Amino acid sequence: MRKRLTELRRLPTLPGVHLKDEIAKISHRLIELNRNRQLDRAVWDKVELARHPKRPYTLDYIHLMFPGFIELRGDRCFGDDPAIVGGLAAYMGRTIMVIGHQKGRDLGARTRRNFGMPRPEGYRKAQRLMNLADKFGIPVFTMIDTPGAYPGVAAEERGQAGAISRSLLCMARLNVPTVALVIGEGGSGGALALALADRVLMLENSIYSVISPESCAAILWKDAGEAHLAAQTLKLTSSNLIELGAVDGVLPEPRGGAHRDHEAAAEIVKDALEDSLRELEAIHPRVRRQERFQKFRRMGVWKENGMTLF
Amino acid sequence: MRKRLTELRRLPTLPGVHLKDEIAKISHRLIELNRNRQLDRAVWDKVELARHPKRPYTLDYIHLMFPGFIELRGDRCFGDDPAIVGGLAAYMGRTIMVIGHQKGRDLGARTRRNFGMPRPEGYRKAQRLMNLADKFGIPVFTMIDTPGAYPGVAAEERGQAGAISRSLLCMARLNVPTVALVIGEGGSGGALALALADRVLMLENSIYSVISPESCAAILWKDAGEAHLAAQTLKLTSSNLIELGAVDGVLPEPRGGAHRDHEAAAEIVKDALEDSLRELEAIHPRVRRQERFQKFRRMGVWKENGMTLF
Amino acid sequence: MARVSVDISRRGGDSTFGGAQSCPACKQLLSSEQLEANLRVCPECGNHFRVGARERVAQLVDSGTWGEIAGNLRSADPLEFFDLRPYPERIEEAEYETGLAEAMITGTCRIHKMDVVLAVMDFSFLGGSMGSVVGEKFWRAVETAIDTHFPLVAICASGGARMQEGILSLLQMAKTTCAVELLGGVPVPFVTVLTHPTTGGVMASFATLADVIIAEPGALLCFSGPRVIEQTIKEKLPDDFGRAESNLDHGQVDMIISRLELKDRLVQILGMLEGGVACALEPLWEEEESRPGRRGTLAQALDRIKAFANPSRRSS
Amino acid sequence: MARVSVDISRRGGDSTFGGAQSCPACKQLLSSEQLEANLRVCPECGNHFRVGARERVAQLVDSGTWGEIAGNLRSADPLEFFDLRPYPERIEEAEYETGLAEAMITGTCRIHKMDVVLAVMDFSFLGGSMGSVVGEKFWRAVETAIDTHFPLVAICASGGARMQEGILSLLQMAKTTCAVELLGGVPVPFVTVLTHPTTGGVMASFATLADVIIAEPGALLCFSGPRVIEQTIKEKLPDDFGRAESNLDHGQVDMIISRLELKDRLVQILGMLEGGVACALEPLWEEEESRPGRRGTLAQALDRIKAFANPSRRSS
Ligand SMILES: [Zn+2]
Ligand SMILES: [Zn+2]
Repeated sequence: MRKRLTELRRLPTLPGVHLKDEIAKISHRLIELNRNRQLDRAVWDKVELARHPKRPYTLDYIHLMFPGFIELRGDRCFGDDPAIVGGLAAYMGRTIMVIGHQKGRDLGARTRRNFGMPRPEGYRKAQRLMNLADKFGIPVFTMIDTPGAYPGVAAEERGQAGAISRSLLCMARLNVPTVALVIGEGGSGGALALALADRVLMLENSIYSVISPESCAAILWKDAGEAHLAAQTLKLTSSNLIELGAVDGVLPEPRGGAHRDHEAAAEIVKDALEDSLRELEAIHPRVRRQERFQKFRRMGVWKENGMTLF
Repeated sequence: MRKRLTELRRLPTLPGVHLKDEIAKISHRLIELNRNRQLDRAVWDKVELARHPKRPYTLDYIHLMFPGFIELRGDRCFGDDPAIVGGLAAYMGRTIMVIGHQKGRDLGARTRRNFGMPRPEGYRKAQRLMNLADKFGIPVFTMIDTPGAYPGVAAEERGQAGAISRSLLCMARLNVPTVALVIGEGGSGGALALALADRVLMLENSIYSVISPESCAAILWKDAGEAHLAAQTLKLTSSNLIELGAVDGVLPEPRGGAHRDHEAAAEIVKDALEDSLRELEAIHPRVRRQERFQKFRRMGVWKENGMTLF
Repeated sequence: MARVSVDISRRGGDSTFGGAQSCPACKQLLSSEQLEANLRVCPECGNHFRVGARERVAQLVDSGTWGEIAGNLRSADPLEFFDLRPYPERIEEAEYETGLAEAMITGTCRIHKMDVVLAVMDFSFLGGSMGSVVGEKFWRAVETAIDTHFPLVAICASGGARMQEGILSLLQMAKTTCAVELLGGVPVPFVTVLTHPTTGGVMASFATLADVIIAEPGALLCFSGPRVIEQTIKEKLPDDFGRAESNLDHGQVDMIISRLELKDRLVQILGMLEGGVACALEPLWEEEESRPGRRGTLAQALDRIKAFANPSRRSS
Repeated sequence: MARVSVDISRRGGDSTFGGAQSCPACKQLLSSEQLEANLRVCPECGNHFRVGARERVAQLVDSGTWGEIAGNLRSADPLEFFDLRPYPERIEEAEYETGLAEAMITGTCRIHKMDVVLAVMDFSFLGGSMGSVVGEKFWRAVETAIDTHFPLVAICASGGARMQEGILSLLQMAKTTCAVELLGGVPVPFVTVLTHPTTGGVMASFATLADVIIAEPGALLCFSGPRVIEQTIKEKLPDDFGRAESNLDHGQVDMIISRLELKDRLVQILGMLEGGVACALEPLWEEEESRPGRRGTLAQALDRIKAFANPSRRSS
């Protein structure tokens, strides 16, 4: 049937022949056949867990993981973006630079923090803090939890694209060890901007995707209602992503999800961070940079001379 | 008489004794005695020459000195400030990065370029271009011609102070040779931001000052009308400044001033730039940086253990 | 991210079909030959129509000097992505319709006799979306530039990341950024030309990381497309939102250059940056550590700089 | 530049006289002893009065640990500056009234047992204006920090450059900036505390070049003072113009810290930055080039970090 559809599509459009309805009908049947409702639900559960309003946020982890935290604010250009928080944290007897998206817990905080959707100032603050960390040999730990960079006119005018690309470049450039952890929603370039790290980890029930399932469904299925199917198709769960080689590790969550036990979740993250840093600090900075480049170089799957390469 | 004044001032203020008038009277006589009307006029002529509306501006020199110029714009954050122009110039068979204040010739250009008073974007553009030059080993040549950084609320909010300080830091940091030339009005921190260079030169009829004579008179003499006297007192002419060791060289201008013959002025600047760069490029970058630091370290005059040190 | 749906109809529509068409800006009727001869710039009003990647190469490159890099790369289907249609079918169709193997072609070439590594994107191939192949092709172009010390020019046109490759398409932003960082370490000059439209993941990675960023007139250049923003703020955006001219005013690009001048200007800019590199590689002091460079190119670079026929000059 | 005329009367007026005074913010009548005991912060409303340099040192420094640096520097009169009064007379008067030799005092000290190089400005000495002596004292403080690897803290309060030294005062901005660059090359942590008011040349040089920038509540922090701007735009500025809180919103400072917490916080921040330095100086790999550092301070730094008694925690 899939072949039939392809053939139909290839037919030259003749006057009077209306294939569109036919194509739509077959497409629809294919979607139905393709759908795995059980998997659908399982994946959507993860999406909802990743967005769960009681899930621990960046500041919760900071609060639980570090005996001391000094927030540093501002991009020194235009503003301070509360959608990204960062600062120096006391960690295992030393200092670490922690930076992460912050969604805000109650309505006031959510509004103030723009639901964790950063503007260019947020990414510029992140760059400033990362460069400060680099100067003093302080490792960088980022937490990712955003629906995406804020789509607004003023944010665009102040260079949202360049703020993200330079955040990526800044992370590529760092000499200190870097660990990124997706703690909730890893949405699009706005998430990736903080995730070009030596180790990229995900919490079990977090998601990480090139586009939100809703937008993907609206664009590709022309139907935002197909978000469940899009979520399944996008392969955005932690188990999908580790399989694709897109992340370096997945951290288990407390039974039922991180929102059920913030302390236990923070303990898991703390242990993982310790392990990652111990590994990374044993490597010479120059080698570590090279390995970082090589890791991201390997991202992607393509065919070359007929062979599929990973 | 000066002593008498000092003594009067030292007297404790007694009820019923009104010394203020007395002090003011003596002060006034002292000012009159101190005033050298001939010098006054000579200095003020320089101030007017430095601000002469037909004086060549940065873009005029660029036009006349370089067979090719590619303007580069924008700070990649907020805007492009036309009060500072910059770009790659073809120069003596190689490339040079030229950056300068631009006042604008006619009324439209003056308004657009804010009379050569930069906002933070201008200084951030300058930093971007200097870093680009540093990356490619391109020498930096700056031309200074501004009444000062723009005093506006929005400019302050976007970090005018930090934009200037980071422009200074950027120039301190460069590995490439740097030459700065005051071509007209070198006004305050807004001028200095582009003048932390290996060689700081002045055109004969340019001025370079910590504050405009008008503002200085208003603050210290409580009378903006004393601008002529303030100008003389501030020692802001090229001959004053070379004597004070504040600049490395003074370039003669065509007879009557640079505005009488733009071509001849440009020729003089070109030769001076060539000489400076030839000298500077013979020095190892690390040594050049150290010499730059040492030069600015020596700026200032103070007394130590009773001896006056320069 | 993947903004394949960016509305491009206003700017010129599909320009690859034969026959006459009317300029969407000035309504002038233009023949295909006329348009092609004028580099797909409307002779009446200067409106820039879209250009396919092959045609762009023909416009820019000295004849007979194009040597394709990584032309044998093809998209795989790592996610077995199926929406209304399977991803491989979309690829096949795009190949069929554009005659291209992917949304970017890369190669070495000469532009006005100057050696350059060139990467050109094509919006008509799945909206110029960046998937694994685009990322890998860009990486190999960078590798070639590092090996040869030829400067790198990327002509961008993209709706964003290729959703059908899921997270792997997002990660091409990280991959191309790492490539730019490696290139900058040499350093080799890197210039991008942002054409209509360049949005999403390409705009938020290598497109905005160049030493010099050039925009074509009227090009839509943004991260989030107008539709996404309109849905967010529930308002119609002004026509000039995100256009090249607005980007210039907001400090995001270095200059806007008409396509009719692009070839000459590109060589001037590259020559200028090269002039710096070349001179910096001929130190007057003794080197302490050996430095990979290419001595002897100074004269070549200087010749280029001297050869400026039409120096750009602006008066106040 | 020289913004000696900045209006400071609103913020607290002269706080060095004895006797009672009323808080300009809440009108509460406060005795001098009361104020001093509370670090010159109004116990009623938290208004921060100005503090002289010596008193600030007493507030911050562990008793008996202050060792002044360059205390024998005095201003010369290179321009033979004479306005309504000769510059040397103004200096003499300032010395007489403040008991200070200049607008900045510098020294080594311990703060909560942590070795620190401290530079403190005093607004009551010719408006905290920066002339040759302030610049040279700052330079020597940096030199000491580089030699000892003690972190540098500068408490700023300044109306700008010292006009009476003409261009030489302007050039102190360049000089102090060069010092900061040298310090950053080591690197040694550098923290500034911006107090009311910090404007002009100090604000546009070392004050805003620190690794961490702290502001005191309500402090006026700007380049151009309100009067200058009012004259330009011919409008009265809002009361919060240029205040610490506005600077925080606009991304120009890292944090606002009450003077009552300053000592504790300073040590936390310096400890954090030191922790990075100390750890980075204990490499797990073999060093290729020798690096000037101070091994063995790791344990010391770690102790400090562990010793955080009152970690700063914020919730959502
Ligand atoms: Zn037209
Ligand atoms: Zn009070």
